[in-house]
Amino acid sequence: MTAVLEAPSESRVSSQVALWRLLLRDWVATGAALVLAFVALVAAFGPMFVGDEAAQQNLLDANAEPFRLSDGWLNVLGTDALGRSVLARLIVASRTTLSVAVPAVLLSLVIGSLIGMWAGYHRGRRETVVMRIADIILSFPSLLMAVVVLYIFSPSSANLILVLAITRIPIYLRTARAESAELQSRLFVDAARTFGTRSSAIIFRHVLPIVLPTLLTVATLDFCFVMLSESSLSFLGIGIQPPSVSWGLMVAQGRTYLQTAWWLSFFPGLAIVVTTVSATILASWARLATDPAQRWRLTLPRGRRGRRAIRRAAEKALTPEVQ
Amino acid sequence: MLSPPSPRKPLLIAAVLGAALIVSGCTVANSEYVTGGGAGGLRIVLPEEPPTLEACQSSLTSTGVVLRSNITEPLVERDADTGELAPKLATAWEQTSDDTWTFTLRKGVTFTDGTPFDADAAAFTIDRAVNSDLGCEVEGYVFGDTDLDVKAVDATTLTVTTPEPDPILPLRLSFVEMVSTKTSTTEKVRVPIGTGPYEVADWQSGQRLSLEANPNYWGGRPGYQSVNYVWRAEGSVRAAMVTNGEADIATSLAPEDGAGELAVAYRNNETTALRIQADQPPLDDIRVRQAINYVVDRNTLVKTLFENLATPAGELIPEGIVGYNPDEKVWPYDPAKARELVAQAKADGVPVDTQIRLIARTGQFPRIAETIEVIQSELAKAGLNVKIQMMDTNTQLTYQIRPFPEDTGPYLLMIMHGNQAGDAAFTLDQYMLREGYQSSWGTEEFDASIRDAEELKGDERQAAFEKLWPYEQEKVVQYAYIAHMSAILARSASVSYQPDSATGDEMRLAEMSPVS
Amino acid sequence: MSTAVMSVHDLTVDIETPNGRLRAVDGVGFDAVQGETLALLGESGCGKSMTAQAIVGLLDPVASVSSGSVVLNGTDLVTASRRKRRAMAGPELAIVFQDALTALNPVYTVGTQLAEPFRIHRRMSSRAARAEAVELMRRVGIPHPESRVDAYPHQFSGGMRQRLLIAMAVALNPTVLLADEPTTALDVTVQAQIMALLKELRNEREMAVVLITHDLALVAEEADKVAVMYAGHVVETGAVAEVFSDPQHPYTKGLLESVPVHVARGSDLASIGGTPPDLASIPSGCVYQARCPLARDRCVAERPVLHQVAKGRAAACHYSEEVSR
Amino acid sequence: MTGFLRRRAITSLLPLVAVLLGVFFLARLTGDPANLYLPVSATPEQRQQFIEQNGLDDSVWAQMGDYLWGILHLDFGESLRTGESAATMALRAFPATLQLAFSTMLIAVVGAVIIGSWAAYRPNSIADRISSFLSMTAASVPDFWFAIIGVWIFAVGLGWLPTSGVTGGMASWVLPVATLVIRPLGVLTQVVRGAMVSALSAPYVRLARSKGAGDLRVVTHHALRNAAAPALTVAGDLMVGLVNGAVVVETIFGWPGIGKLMIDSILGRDFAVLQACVLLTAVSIFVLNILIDIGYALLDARVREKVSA
Repeated sequence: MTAVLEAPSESRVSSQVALWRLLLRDWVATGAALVLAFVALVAAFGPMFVGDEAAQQNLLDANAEPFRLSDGWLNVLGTDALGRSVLARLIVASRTTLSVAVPAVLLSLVIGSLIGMWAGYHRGRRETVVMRIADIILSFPSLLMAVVVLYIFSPSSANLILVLAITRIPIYLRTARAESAELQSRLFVDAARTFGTRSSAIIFRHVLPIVLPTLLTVATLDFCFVMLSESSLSFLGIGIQPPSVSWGLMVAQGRTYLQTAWWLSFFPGLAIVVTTVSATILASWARLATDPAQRWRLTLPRGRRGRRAIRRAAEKALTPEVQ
Repeated sequence: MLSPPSPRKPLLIAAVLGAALIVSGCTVANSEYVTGGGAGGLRIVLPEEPPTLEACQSSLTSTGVVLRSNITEPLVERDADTGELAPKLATAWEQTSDDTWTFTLRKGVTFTDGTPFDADAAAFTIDRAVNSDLGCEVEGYVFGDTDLDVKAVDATTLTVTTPEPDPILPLRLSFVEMVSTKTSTTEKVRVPIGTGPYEVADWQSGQRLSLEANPNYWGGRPGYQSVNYVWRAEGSVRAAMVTNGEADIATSLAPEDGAGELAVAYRNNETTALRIQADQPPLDDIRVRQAINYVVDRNTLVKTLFENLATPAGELIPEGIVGYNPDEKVWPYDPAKARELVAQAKADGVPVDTQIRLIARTGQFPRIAETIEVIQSELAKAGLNVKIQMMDTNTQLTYQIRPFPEDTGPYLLMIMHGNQAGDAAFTLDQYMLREGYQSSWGTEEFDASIRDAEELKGDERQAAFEKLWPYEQEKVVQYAYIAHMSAILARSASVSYQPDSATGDEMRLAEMSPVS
Repeated sequence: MSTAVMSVHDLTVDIETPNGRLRAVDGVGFDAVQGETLALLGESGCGKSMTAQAIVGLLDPVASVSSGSVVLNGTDLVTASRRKRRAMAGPELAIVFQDALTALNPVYTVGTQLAEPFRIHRRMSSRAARAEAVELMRRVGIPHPESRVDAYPHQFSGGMRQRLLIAMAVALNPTVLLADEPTTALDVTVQAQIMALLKELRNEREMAVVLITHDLALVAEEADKVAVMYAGHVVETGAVAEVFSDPQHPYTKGLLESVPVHVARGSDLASIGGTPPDLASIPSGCVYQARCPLARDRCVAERPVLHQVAKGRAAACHYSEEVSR
Repeated sequence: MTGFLRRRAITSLLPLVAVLLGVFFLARLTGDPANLYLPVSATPEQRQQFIEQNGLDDSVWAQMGDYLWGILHLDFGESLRTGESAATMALRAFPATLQLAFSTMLIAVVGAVIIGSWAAYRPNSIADRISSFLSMTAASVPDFWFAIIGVWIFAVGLGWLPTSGVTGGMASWVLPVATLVIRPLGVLTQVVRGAMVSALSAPYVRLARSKGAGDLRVVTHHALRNAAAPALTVAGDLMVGLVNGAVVVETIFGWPGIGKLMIDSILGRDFAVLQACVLLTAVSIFVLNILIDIGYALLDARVREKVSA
């Protein structure tokens, strides 16, 4: 009955166009996408323009207040305890932050979900083993792991990513396992199985598309968790080593100044929050937009008044045609 | 120096957030919440809970600050301001032979468990702390592997004999806190029995420690009947507790913690410095070490990051320690000279491009991270390849104390040295001798002059020590001294107390009293 | 005897899509008569289920009734308040859904779910409602209802689940019962049992049944009247026997010719050429023009309205006389 | 069910041992603690003596043997730092953590169910957008901001609450719990909302409506229980995090919980205490996981059958 909503005749190109149009209709999601694009651009090109400024210390102009243009536009967000421009540091930090947080989240997402889906699909002993391993990682003090890495290896981005990824794997593993265990008993999986499809193919073709939206939602929320964990590791010395800088490190270092120079940790914190919230908004939008059964929600005019207005307009437009 | 938080913004936010709490029916908090102490009680908030109050561990800062001169007392006590020794449980002492000191003990003192304090108790305590297998902190800290021969001649006379003549034995013994003979000799105890003005009344591990005034104290009643210690790791919370009236004294604050007008800054004995691992190229070239000294802008650091609470340093001990050189020469800031020196070394084939690690301990002192970043930036400008590495305490200590890890490559280590003992010998043995536990390098001549100076007494000793500092700066250059540091505590207006340089190790409750 | 208990008039349903608004149901009208079964017949996508959903007020939020009325016992369901509708859902109007497995709540026992109508509308105690549930289960032919009342939906077979859905729908003796493809997922023997049960209950409780289906055979056996739907429009109505023996709309005729029983042995089985139009591209004239063998200029220019072609019969075709020939 | 519990307990035992051994070995990889516990001027002899006294010179296998032997006799060793029994220290800190964790989860779950269901009831509506936005923000704001700013406003600025501590009755719970609840509340609200959106569009909800069930009944009776499983999974993960200790809150508010104790013992290389803490939290996490499995079974008969099969 609702076949029309699934628009089976639409070609791939036009469905992409429709997706864009759908996005543009939703101003909140559009805004989120713009923010993310902006962050990505800043991370990619920003350091080229302000790289030197971010390292330029000026102890005599330390902790200058934000929102004053008298010291030039670079200091518009104030300066830090060493008189460096907070704005320039935010820009430089965006690259470090993304280059640690994104790989860490992706790594844990990919490993966790693959193992989780595999375990959930096969159930039985494999599932038990995998779940118990997740239990082990979860009940293991992640800080100890960090200290071990710090002690045996040297703190580097790669090690940082590794530590962060390992501690987050169980989250995806458990989520993926739960959903895939539920799915493996469904009819369409049975059907695929009776055709003799290999289990890996079933997992990728039938289980993954259904589990992925949930996993992506978890991942976007985890994004901020990872950014903040990275900052807490810097207290131990395993985090980003200065003079490199990340948002997490800025938040961590600025924390002691919350009362006297709030801008030191407020702006990087805001950057983390805004980025995460944008990612989450876009993820939940994408989740609706790519799910044929839920997509219609996005087309729903908001509020009763809006709906009535649209209906009236539509009636006017349609009336002559019908009669 | 300490800008108080602007009161407007929080109030505005509070007005919004507050509504929720009014609904939940919260009542107005008062100071009783935290300490539970009634009127007349003194409330002190420390950065961490004392791990133990075992008397022979009193050289641990977090133990000593509660224990020393409050619960237990030593034979002699060092005056932090003058450096002179003052009588405590011993009324007099003299060197009766080259290797023996004789102490006359105070009469009529009893421990809080009723046992009398006499020469037997003193001998028991010293044997327990120094000669036993307990592995006491004090033993390692002040006596090394020296065993003492202790004898109770009569009830009030004690002789202590050392294998080698020791001109500063009484000073060393000022670290040994006297405990009752009923104390276990086979294991450490958590709560000691002492002779001090206070005794432990209640220790709720993790929450609070309460002391009550010792009713039979030999030295008169202290200003407060009871004292409550609590601990909070966050400096701003400690400061807030005092400004909020939940505590009377808060220690170990940073300038930005927000204690406002209640903040009291005081000189402690700590001096910060970079130790240069001078056996590793390119740091084995003296020009590189000199260059490092030239680029540390001590004056600006002190003026800005340390908020004028420190003074630029040219030696490892501050004023007030025997051996301090009052004509302290501080390296000038001269980046051009530094670049030139590095360039010269490079021209002579010194591998100045080798990566040098700049190692620091997280939380070693307020604004350590900022300080390290400033220094790294300056060193890089001088043409050195310097990488910062922050470490946790245990890891950093492996780099600080011999035996050093192997194959480390060159590194600069941020150290902070506090000479609690009051005599430069403690510093020199550790930090200056070629094989000193915390020294990376030195010269034979320097070792010899240190050994010679340590044999001397009185003014000769002082004069000999004084000469060592300029010599180190000129000929050895193992260190880039940075600053003599200060500490901040918050003190409520109702308490009268003046901290001194020893307060961080030994906070004497008897010196505190209510403002009348 | 032939009292219309529910009249649907000019019912129009629109859907919001990313590409604009579509008309899924356009001016549909029919009467449900007490004790009779009316079949809404059509291919999938023709708007018959959406019509049912519009009547019971369970349209997806993207769809909305933009005009028309559904009058049941004197109340227009389209304009009635939510509260009023809720009060009528169950005692006056009930629906049997097609997919019994997903329609039953997996986490509750069937007893709890069967008892729900009694709890909501008659405010019965849980014990009394449970007794009613057992009674209902017995009535719809579930063996050992006392022991099975605490079982969960997944513990029943497909046919049993459908019986449970029917039991739930007839619990409060509704005036009108909508059955939306009630037998689609079932095998033939079970299908027959379910339809027999429905008929029995209809006669016993004197309900008007609206049977929504794409199955011509089912309509022929079970229904008294039929309304044939195509692309959101009713194209032909009338008594089943008459419509099937003498279709007045080319679509009805095409449908009948595609079913083996209606074709003389030996002749080719016909099928309707083309596919139903996309809702987004319904032509302005006759909705069936693209597939109609009789289509001519007038069909492109002018949309035929449903008009009486014989007593009790109507068709929406300009050339209905030609069809029967 | 008992069969399930027995099997579950057996399969859980092995990971428990794995965690213990893992912690045991990894902890010893972080360097011996002699430097921390001996004065900097300690001689090599004293160092050696310390190492021997604490059994750190034995092979790791011998140390592990001692440790396991000790566990069998309920002897978990002594703290290097305080000289107290490690078990005593861990057991003393754990109730404080549990109290905090339970109160936090209770508030988070109740709040998330109410807000999440309300938002899911009209997906994409203004109310949904606002609550989603707030919960996402809540889930991504650094917790120590809340803590420090909370102290600053409510304790210092307004004087309504104590800055910190545990002995101040209910008032001293407000800031720690508020700080802790923010993230779980945000995350759970999102999860509940998502699950409720799909549950509310499920056919059984339609059936319920066709029976004349009102909005409240549809949400509370029909949708919520179906949406509970994913929420339970996430709530479980969040609870695991809380049981492992809320380090920020414990540090800032001086809450004597297990998180701070664990960090202190890691930094202090106080192996015995670390092992005791990990044993305690690992056991409770396994118990928690079993409770969650039982929760699934209670929610859904289909799971129940698989469990008892």
